[in-house]
This record gives sequence, C-alpha cells and structure tokens, in this order.
Amino acid sequence: MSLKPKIEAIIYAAETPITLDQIAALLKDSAGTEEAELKSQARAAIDELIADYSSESHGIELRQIAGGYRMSTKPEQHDLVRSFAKSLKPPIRLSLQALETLAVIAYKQPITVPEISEIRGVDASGVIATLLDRKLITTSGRKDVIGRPILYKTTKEFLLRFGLKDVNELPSMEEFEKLVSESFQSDLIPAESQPQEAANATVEQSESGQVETKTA
Amino acid sequence: MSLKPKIEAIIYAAETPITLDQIAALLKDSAGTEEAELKSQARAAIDELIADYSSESHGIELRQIAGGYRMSTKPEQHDLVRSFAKSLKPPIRLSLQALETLAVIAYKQPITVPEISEIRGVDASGVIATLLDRKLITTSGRKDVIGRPILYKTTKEFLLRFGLKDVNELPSMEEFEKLVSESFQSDLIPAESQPQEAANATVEQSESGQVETKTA
Amino acid sequence: MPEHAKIAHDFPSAPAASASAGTPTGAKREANDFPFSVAVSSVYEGPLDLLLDLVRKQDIDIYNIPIAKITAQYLAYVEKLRELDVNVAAEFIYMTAVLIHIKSKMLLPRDPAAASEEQGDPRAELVNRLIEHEKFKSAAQMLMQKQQIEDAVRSNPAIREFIGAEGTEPEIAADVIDLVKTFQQVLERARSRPMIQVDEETVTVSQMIEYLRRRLSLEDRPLRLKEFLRNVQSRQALVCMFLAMLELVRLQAIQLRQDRLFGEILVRKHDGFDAIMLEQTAVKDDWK
Repeated sequence: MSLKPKIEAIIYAAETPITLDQIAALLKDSAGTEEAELKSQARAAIDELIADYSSESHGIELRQIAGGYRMSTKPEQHDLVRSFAKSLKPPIRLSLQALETLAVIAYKQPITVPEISEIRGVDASGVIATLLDRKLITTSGRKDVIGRPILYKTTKEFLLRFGLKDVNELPSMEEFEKLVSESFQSDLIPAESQPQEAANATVEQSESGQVETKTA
Repeated sequence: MSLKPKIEAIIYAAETPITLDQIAALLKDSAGTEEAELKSQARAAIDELIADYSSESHGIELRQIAGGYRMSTKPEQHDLVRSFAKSLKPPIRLSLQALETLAVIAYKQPITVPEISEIRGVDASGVIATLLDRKLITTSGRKDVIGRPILYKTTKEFLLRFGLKDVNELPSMEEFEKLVSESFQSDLIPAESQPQEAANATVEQSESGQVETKTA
Repeated sequence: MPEHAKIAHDFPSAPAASASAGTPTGAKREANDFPFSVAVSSVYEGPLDLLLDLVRKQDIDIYNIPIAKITAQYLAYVEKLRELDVNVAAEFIYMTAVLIHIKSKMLLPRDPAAASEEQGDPRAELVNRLIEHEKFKSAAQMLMQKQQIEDAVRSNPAIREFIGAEGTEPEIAADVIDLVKTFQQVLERARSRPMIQVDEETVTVSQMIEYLRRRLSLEDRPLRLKEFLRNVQSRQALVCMFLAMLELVRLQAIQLRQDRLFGEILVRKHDGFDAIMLEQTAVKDDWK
C-alpha cells in the first residue's frame, strides 16, 4: 500500500540516478492512481526516505543528484569504505593466456618454456613472469638438453588457491572427457552460456592457424 | 561512536557478502576496542540492522547469505525491480534432473559420481558437467577407494544463487522424509476405504505368490 | 496415444476389481492393462522414477508393495520401451533384474527356525531407495523455490566507486575446472592445428619427423596411425609421413603395434623418444 518500500527498492536497485518521472512511471502499473496524484505521493515518500536516512544512525543516504535520486554511502564513512576496498583480496584473476600456460604447467610439470609454447602454439615467455610473480609457479632445475632450459612447476600457493591437496587431485583428461562427452543432455533450458563460448572461439581463432612446419 | 552506520555503509558497499570477521577487522583500526568485544558489538549492531530493515516500511533488506552479510531488494519487490533492472543476474535455469543431482550433492557432500548415480538410479555424469560449468559445484579431492574417484561439493556460488547462509541452513533430510511419507499416505486416504485397500493389497500379493509357486 | 490416455484414466477403478477376482487369469489381465502411455518414455528419468509413478498412480502403500504386480507392470513398460528404442538405458534393464530377484525371494518359504527379525523383508532395500529418491526430488523442488526467490532479489554494490581503475584488462577468475577445461582446449587446439603448410608439394621427410615429434610429445598414450594420416592429403605428404615413421622406428624413437591382421595400428613413444629426437635435430639434414 505504502509507496515508501517500493521507491526505496527502486532507488536502491537503479544503477544511475533515477528521476521522479521514471519512478512514477514504474509505479503506475501497480497503483491505479492518477498520474499527477501519484507523482506528488511519490515525492512525499521520497522526502520521507531522505529524512529517514539523514539520521545519524544511518551510514547510507538518499540524495538528489544529477536530476535524479540515488543511494550512496555517507561522506563520513568514505574512509572506512575506502580502506575496505583496499583490503579486498581479489580472487585469482588470470588472463586467458596466463590460465592456459598455468594449465599446461600443472598437467605437464616439470616443463620448459619452449615446450609450453609448442603445446600452446604461441610464445609463452611473457606470461611466465606473471605466474612467477603471483607465486603460482616456480623453477624446478634445468632440463638436461641442449641449452639447459629452466624447468617450471606449480607451487604450494597454486595448490592452496585452487583448493587442491596435491597435483594428483587435478582431474585427469580422461575423467574430464567423460564428463564433457556426456553433458549433451538438456540439463539447461537452451540459449545461454553463449558469451563464454564465443570468447573461447575468438581466442582459438586468433591463435591457431599458425604456420607450423615453416621453420623445421 | 555507534557501529551501526559504519557497518551499514560497509555492507551496502560490498560486492560479495561480507563476513563478521572482515567487518571486525575493518573496524579495529578506528575503534580501540579489544577484538572479541568488538566482534560481539558488531554482531549486535548487525542484528539491529537486520531487524530495522525487516520492517514493512523498507523495500530493501539485510541478510546473511553464503557465510556473510549482504544488502538486497526484498523478494516482495521482485516484479517492480525486474520491470526496470534489465541487468539482473542471468537466471540459471536448471532442469529438474540437474536440481536433483545438486540436491544430492548438497546433502551428501563430498560425494563421488558413482554414489550420486546410485542414489538417483541413473547415470549422473552428464549433469555433473553442467553443474561444474555453472560453478555450482566443484571438486573436493579424491575418495580413498579403488579408482580414487573425484569428490564433489557445492560452492559459494551455490549458496549465493540459492540464497543460503550455509549448507546447514538447508532443511534437514528428516523433514523431507516426513513430507514424503505423508505424501504417500495422503495418496491412500482419499479412497476412504483405506484399510480395506491395504488388506486387498496383501491378499492379492500372497495369492499371486501362491499361484506362481504352484505353477513353477 | 489417446487409447493409452484412456486406459490411464480408467485405471483407478481397476485394482479393486482385479484384486477381488484373485484368479491367475485376473492377475495376467491386469499385467496387460498397462496403465501408462509408452510414448511419454522421456518422462521417466530412470527406473526409480518409473517405479514411483507406478506406486503413486495406483495408490499403493509404498511400505507394502505388491511386488508381483509391480514387476509385471514394470516389465511390460520396459518391453514396450525396447520396442521403440533398442538402446533402452541399462539402468532400466538392471532394475528388472533387481525386481525379479526380490520377487523370487518373496516366493521362497520362510525359514521357520530363523528369528523373525532376521528375515528382513526382501523389498526393504528397494523401498528405501524409492523413498530416498523421492526425498531428493522434494529437495530439488525446495531448491528451485529458493533459487526463484533469490533470482528476484537485486543487490547493487557501491564499491566500484572506491576501487581504483587499475587492472582493467579483462581477466578471468579461475578454479580447478577452468584449469582442466583450459588445458583440454589447448590440447584440442594443438591437435587440430594445421600440420602442414597449404603448399603440400614442398613437404619433406624432416618436416614430417618434426611434426611427429611435436604431436607425440603431447601424448602419453598410444595414438592411432589413422589420426596421423587424417590430415595428410597429397600423395607426396603421405609418402613423407610413411618414410618419417619408418625412420623413427629404425631409430627406436617410436613403436608401432598392430594387435591383429588389418587391425588398428597404434603409434607410441619409445623410452628414448625425447633423447633421440633431440639428437636428431642436430643432424636432421640427413633426411633431406
């Protein structure tokens, strides 16, 4: 009945400041009230909300900004929120490049950079630094071949971040293939997950198709 | 002075549910209080906030979900919010099969695919791939039996998507047991002649049994 | 179809009648009075689903299932399924065996010497499985509701304004599954990579050896010879591939195996594969 909770939800959920007209338009469907009347009711509710949140017991507020209304943290709390933002430990975020290289190392360790590049079909040396930096991989001696290239393996940190006890806990290719090959049932109502697939496809396209035997 | 506005600001700002520990750690710098004391104060403030927002005059709420606290619109405002916020989380639509497998994992975790298939009476590997894809489940080591099959458990994403504080918040299996046995009983009741029918069933069974032994 | 539907509709009145008849012919007729449409086979996700449905639709007490009757109905259903689709899921067939086993156990006279508690009801295990299955079906419904509620809720974090714009390059948060998937994609890509330049006329034996080296270094398992030949189109490339294989066999870098006449030929790395291949890169001019 009351407009207050509705308007509060709208303003909270809106990504950009939302105007009184927009709010009234949204409410029109639910209420049967006349538009002018609805608008004045909405304005009254908003004023009430603003007053409510301005109380000292609130850390957030409702403000009129850029012609619309929006919710935000109060300026007094900005230092706190800023320090919170800083304290956030982001999840492992790796570029697809880095993730690919990490996967190859995890499954083929110990392995040299030329070997990784060969499997991936693109030069891997750039990403290695990132992975070393994040302590996800480390060196593991040198391979006993010409040039004695450095071998790489995954670290304890890697196990920790991926929730593994040891590397053997990684699903084997066979296990995984079985899972995937059987996933063609209609477990999902169709037409989703497209974006990801599309992304994969483009990467693949740009990286495959290299001329392989040219230098041999 | 009061913790309420500070905590409200932090929870409002946080992208993922924020835990009591995180909140206490953030507040430590500003207040000079001892940690245990601070935590209990923070919890009290959170409880107050939850109670405040649960009032009908609010369209948003503060909830415990996936091990932390989060602010969101109230489910009652669903239609209203959906009508303008197009960027709501893309709904995951799982088939009943997938939901059932997910339920088995949620209640029996960590669990292997053969164990799931056993409970469901059908091969579950296909559905597992879907659930893994959706990040609703993940691997959890291997079981120490022949073949060392992979164990699976539910993820934080699962808790988030299903609005759960933690896995223990799921209704107990006994509740379902009650539900199920009631449902089987209520199937029998409407016939009014319930005792008689039950009697018939036993008679029939012993009869058919006898007939068959004779001819065998 | 309409016929089946009609039978299903009429069915509720049937049990009482046939039960009172109680003759062998009555029992038989009942087994044939198959209550459900076969065309809806996809409705039953597995044998447990089918059994539960049989129990429910006929108002049978789940704790006292007339096993002979249910088995007959179940068999009839699976039989029809097989008529439609020869590849009926193994699970359905397996359950048939379970039911018949229970039925035969029920027919055995009870051992009067044994204590009554020791002779458990042969149906007990099946009933427990059915109930367990039903419990998880309810749990699935519960999850669906929870999910729908959660979908209806929106959270609008304000933290973005406080986080610096650093690290704006598109990144992926990853878990173990991403790792496997990614590795599989890498392998997939490596395998499907065009192995020879478009200009196949100029392919040499040494290029083929290099390709084999690359291809085999990806694998720990033996590979089918067919796989190698799949992408080789021109005659010259085929000849080079053949010579390359022979050379690698001679060097004992690879092994070829054929288990039976005209069978699949498998190619696998020999123990010294890595070492031999490395030596050869130094002297590969020999192959030209």
